[in-house]
Amino acid sequence: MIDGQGAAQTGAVQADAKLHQAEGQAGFEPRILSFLCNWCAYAGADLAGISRFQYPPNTRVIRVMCSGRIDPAFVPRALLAGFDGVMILGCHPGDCHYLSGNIQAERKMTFLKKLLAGEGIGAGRLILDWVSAGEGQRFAELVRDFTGQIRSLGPFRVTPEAEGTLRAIQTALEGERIRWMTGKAGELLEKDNVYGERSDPDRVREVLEATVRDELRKNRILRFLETGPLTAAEISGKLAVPLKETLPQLVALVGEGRIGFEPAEESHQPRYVKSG
Amino acid sequence: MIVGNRKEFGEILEKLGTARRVLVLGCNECVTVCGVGGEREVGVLASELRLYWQKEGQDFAVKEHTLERQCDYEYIDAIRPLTGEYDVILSMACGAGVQYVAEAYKPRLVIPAVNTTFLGVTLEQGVWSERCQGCGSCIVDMTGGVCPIARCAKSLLNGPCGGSSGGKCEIDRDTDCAWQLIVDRLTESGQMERYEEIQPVKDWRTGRDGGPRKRVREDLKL
Amino acid sequence: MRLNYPSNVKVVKVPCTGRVDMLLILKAFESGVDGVYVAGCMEGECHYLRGNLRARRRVEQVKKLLDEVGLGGERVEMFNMSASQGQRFAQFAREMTERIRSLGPSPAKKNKEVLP
Amino acid sequence: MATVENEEVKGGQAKPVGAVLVVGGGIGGMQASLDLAESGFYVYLVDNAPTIGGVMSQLDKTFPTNDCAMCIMSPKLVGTGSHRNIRVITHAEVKEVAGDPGDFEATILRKARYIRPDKCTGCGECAKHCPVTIADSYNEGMSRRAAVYLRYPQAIPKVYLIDREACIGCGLCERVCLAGAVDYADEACQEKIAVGSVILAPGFEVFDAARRPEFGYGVYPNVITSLEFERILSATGPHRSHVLRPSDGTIPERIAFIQCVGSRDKKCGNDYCSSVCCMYSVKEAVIAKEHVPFIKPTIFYMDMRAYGKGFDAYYERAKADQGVRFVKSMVSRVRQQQGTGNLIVTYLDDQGKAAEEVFDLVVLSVGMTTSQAVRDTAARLGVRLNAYGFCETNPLAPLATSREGIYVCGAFQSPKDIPETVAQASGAAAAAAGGIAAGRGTLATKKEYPPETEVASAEEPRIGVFVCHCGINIGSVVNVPSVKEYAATLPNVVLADENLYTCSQDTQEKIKKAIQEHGLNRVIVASCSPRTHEPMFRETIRDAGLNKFLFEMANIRDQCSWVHMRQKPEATAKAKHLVRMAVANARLNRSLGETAVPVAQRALIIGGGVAGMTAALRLAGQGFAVYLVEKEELLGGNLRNIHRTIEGEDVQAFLTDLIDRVSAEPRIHVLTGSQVTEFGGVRGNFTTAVTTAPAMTAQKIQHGVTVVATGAEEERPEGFLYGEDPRVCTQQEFEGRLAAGGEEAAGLREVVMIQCVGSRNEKRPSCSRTCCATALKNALALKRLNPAATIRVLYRDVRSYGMLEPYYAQARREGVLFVRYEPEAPPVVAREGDSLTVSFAEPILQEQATVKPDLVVLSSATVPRENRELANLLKVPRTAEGFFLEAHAKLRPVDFASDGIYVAGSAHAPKLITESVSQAYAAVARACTILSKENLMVGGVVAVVDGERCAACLTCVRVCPYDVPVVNLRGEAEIDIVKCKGCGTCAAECPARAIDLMHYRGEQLEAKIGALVEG
Repeated sequence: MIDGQGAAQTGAVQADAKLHQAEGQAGFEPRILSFLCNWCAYAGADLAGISRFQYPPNTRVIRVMCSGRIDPAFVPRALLAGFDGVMILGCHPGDCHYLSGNIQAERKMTFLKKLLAGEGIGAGRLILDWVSAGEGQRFAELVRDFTGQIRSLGPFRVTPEAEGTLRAIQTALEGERIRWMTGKAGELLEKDNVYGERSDPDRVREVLEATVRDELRKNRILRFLETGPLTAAEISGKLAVPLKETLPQLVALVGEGRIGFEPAEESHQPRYVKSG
Repeated sequence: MIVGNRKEFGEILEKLGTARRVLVLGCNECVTVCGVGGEREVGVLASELRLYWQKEGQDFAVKEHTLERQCDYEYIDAIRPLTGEYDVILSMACGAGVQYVAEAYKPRLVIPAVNTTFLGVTLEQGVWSERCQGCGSCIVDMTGGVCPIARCAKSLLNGPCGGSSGGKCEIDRDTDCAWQLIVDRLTESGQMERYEEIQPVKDWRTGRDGGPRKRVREDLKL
Repeated sequence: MRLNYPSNVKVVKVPCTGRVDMLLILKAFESGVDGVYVAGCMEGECHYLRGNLRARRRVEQVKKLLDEVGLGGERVEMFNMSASQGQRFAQFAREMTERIRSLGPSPAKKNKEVLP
Repeated sequence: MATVENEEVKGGQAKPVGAVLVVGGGIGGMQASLDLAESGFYVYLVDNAPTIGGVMSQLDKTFPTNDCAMCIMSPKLVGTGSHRNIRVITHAEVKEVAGDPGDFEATILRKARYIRPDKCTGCGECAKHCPVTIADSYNEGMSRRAAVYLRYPQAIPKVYLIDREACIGCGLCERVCLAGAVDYADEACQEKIAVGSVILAPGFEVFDAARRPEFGYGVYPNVITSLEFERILSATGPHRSHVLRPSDGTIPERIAFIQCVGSRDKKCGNDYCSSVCCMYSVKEAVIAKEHVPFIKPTIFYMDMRAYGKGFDAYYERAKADQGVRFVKSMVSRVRQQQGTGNLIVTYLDDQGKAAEEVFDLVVLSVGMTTSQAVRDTAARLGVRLNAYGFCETNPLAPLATSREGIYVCGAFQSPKDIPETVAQASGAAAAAAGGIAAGRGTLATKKEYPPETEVASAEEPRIGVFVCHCGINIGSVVNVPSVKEYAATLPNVVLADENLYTCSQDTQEKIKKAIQEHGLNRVIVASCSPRTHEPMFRETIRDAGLNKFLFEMANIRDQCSWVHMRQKPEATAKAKHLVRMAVANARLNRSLGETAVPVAQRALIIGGGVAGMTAALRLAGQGFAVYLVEKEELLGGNLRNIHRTIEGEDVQAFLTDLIDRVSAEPRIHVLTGSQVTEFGGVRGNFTTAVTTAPAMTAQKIQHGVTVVATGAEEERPEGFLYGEDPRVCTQQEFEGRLAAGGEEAAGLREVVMIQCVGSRNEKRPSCSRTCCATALKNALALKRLNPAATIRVLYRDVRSYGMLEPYYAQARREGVLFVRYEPEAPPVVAREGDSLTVSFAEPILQEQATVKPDLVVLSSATVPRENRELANLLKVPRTAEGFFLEAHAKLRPVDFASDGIYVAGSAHAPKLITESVSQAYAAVARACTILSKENLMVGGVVAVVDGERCAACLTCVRVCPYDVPVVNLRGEAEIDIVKCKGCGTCAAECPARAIDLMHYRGEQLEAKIGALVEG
């Protein structure tokens, strides 16, 4: 659910990115999507231009009013659309035009990076950094470095597995519960909770991570089961998560009525199927 | 009571031919009790007909009605206004009822939907068994209360035939040999001497062999 | 449990499947439904002792009648389930819907009683 | 002599408070509450848990009938939750009970729930959104739930709560709750309530299996407790009844059950037997095998204690037909196999050698214990506990605690199964009511209604339809406004409206107003399930003067929006169909009258033994006249043959006192030497003819209830030289001889007792239940009189259940020898010259042994007294062994299927005195639900006969499961509306279609079906 502007713009650059997919490894030119905040990073990029600082042509820019606007779900969407990396640049901490948008962005992206790393996509394809309106030079350097980094990582191949994982991440991030938590976590860490007490920050982080991880794994399991019934061991293998962490997800999905068991009389290894 | 069987649906359809305005007529006496021609069975048959003709895409009119009795003229006469609207009357009564309705509504076609089978009793819910053939001269006092005419396949009057074995009839292994029953009952009641008495040759004139029967009771006549 | 099952299943509540009359099932077909199933307590667990057993016999009889008139006895079925078996209910609903779908619409829908 | 019966409040003071506090809302607490509320008392039911239902709500099936636990319990849940004279206070504890019997003041602490019960609709949106997940205790930690939760889907009250420990305070639940039920400012609050009596029914918790480290619970994932396995088997369990083991989610083939974990265990301090584990293990093994035929269950046990009614048959079936393997051996330890997660079980085989066997799953049959919280409550209330933490009671007054006015029932009294808990709960209700009988009806209220508006069936229907959004539960799937508009177009609908929550209080007012303003004479609510909400809406329209049968519901949530979430247009179309069906039906709904039938407020009790006399005294104590009919010349029954209880109470003194009190009670009419010769009528109004010897004078008695307490007796044994040699006697005879004096005992050098004589065989498959205890009692008595005597007890299983187990341990300590025999090789009693010999297989030496005892004592079976004729007169059923058969083995242990007739004592099955007393009280409580009413309301959903059309074919007479229809003198079937339960089977089969079921008339059902396919 990318709304309004963001959606239209990612859509527009998508076609461009698709083209290069055909190019293959040989003459690999990374395709990078950048989100720049209006007040600092975008101004910094303009300054790089005014100052004629040179940087590689691999990035396409979408201007947003604040880095806080970046929905974590944009990132898997961009990767699915064919980009090799995503760069988010905002104001330096303390300089945010909207007070704390950049801090919120940092929290969200740290969390997202953890997620991408944990699910086998890798955190290296996403960067969040700060560029002030006066740092044209720094902007050019960041683009250069990140392009190099992506070049060394190689093209991002949307294999069926990667696609499954990214779609699962995207679905998870778009769920109301997680959107609320990703949005609310910062407030919970800084302010009193609904009971007028301060929540334990570790616990809040833990809940947030567990919520997203569970949601994500459940979505991935549902995707696996679209192609046919699987045993718990097979699902665990596909998830690359130990069986004892996989089983609770299966229990939850069975409880929600989203998966069930394949009717079989004699098998010791029950196979799970998606519910109709 | 009189016990019957519903005819096969196919046979009923065949008998109906091209008739599509049908009055299904039940009887609230014996055939209701033996679950073959009461209001419920009328409903079932009518429903079957409707479903069939609906399926065949044909036009039809099926009316359900159940009389108190189809063997009394007054009851039959009460539906005279109804009958005019239908091509046939499909009677679910016993043979007597079917005929009496046919007599009353000459020349309208009256079709039986039931095969009348026997005079019998309810053994248990849903199970009936023959007990009487209406021979016109009853001797069950001599035979331990078991009628050898109705219950012996051969209607033997003086003991079993050679086919009785293990208390069962040679015609059908599930049927008790009537004479076994008779002997058992006479033994139980200490009346075995009756078994020794030879029954004379049966005078079948009181039964069907004497032609159609009629009974008149002068004192009751108007 | 919010289990999903097809929306073409509509329920008529009765105190006990023992109340389900053969005529009711036939009437349902007359009014144009494509299939009927009777869902009762597990055998031996009837709240009214044995209503579900009676209902099963009647369903068997209706199957015969439907075969006779050419609608097919498979259009009617008896299922047993307990109050905690929501999953089973949904499963039967799906199974029955699938069965009826493969049988196609009831042929008895073609016509209504029209003669005056 | 123990007369611990303290029900009667000493006279002369002000009226006692007509309310009772019941602590614990499990099956026992619910039963006690319902019985009390139905007999004119107000009940406060306090439960620690956020919902009532107790442990039974977690069970899958129940033995020995394999009934679904939730199915049979949910009517009680709903009944308790909706009873106007029961106030359910959940998530609360009793802090203090001050004052005296008849006039207590209890302090209740209600913990914060953070969800307002008056606003929560139970829709579950909060839990769906809550980001927190934690282990779900309902599934014994095998699944996870949100921090805001409902303990189980059928919970009563259906009100969510926030687990404050788990909640992080993010506020999402408040945001998604459209009912505005979330209240983070909620606080714990104390409340003081006035009650006359208190019943403690707090139940048990299972033994912590980690205290037996040798079994590896908590260390090896595939070692689980029986309650966890119960959840695995359940349809609402973690795997939706698929049997999967925890380590890898595969289906275990070899399952071992280890018995007596935390029971019969001195090391843990639990010397008692938990009474239920043998049976639930057999049940779990059988059910697991039903689920997965290749499962091979093995039960490792010490003694198979299948002592209850029908239990042995269940056990034998499991053994012989259902492939459950039984190994008599205690397991010494469990280890995990490297790599596979399988478990190696070490035990002693039948040769006495250590054996090892590999299993895929091990289930520990954990026993019952009292939780710390309950111990604390008992301490606060000043109620003494016994050495094992169960409530201290006297065997002759098992329902009274150490504090006057406070009663006990269920597993807190001692470990017990469901039917015994239910019986004891009813018993506790009778005890609690006994002391405050004068307060009956002072606090319990009857609702007053405005007069009903006449709605003639010919009157044009004016229907109001209220379509509910149920927050977003319906509205987010079904297009509610379009359903409403559609409803308005249907015939006879004069008003269609929509509500956010139709069940809210203000909407009820709105509906009432609409009835007046629009002259509605039918009301339809299209919302959730009539199973939960119909009673409330019926109440609403009744308040507005409409007959409750003029209400109709369309279930567009549970059976539409919730199950077609992904097919919104189809769901909307279906909702319209459902509303159309409801309208078609409502047009034909008629006002149905309920008739008041006066109750003869007197009881007839048949049998003057301990059960009959106890029941008579308790009923009289509650102010009802009682006719006590005894066949013999003397009261007392089998109690006359018993001298001491195993605990040492003087039974004869108890009996004398009982007889004295019965004779002195003016409300009890004792008819000895009398028999019932005719019986007729229905609950509330029976007429019985009693004939009294020697003159054989006959009298007719009008009474409202009947209690059958005809008892049982020791069977005269066959074989074993009984009756041929004076040195062979029965246990009861031996008891008599011991009681007569010690001289004989002093001379007894060696005694052999033979158990199961005439029980557990083909002729009588049941266990006689009490003989093991009697043998232990007599063996211990003999040891007291003559410590040198050698006593051998030849047994099959020692069934010293519950608190009898310590006596078994004591007997072994005192040197009583227990030798097990197999039914295939029973002991042989013979004469060799002058001496008596007993030869038997000696299992340890593995050879035939012969002893020459001075006395052989036979533990002969307990058989019912002659009762066939009585059963025929009363038209009540008996088991194959001649004991009376109750209405339901689990939940109606003292009721017969025919209302108003109850069974108590050994007439039901063999029983100890203490159990007969409990059951007699139970019968009293059940009887009072009828006797306390001046009138019974009958009618409503019942079958009616159109005599004109009736062919008197007898079909209805034969198919009615309750034998209600009769063909009357006019030759027409007649159905007594007092007896009819409204199943409709007769209506569906009447060949003349002369019978119809009111409110579900053929015409109505046909109209519904017709509406289904129109348009």
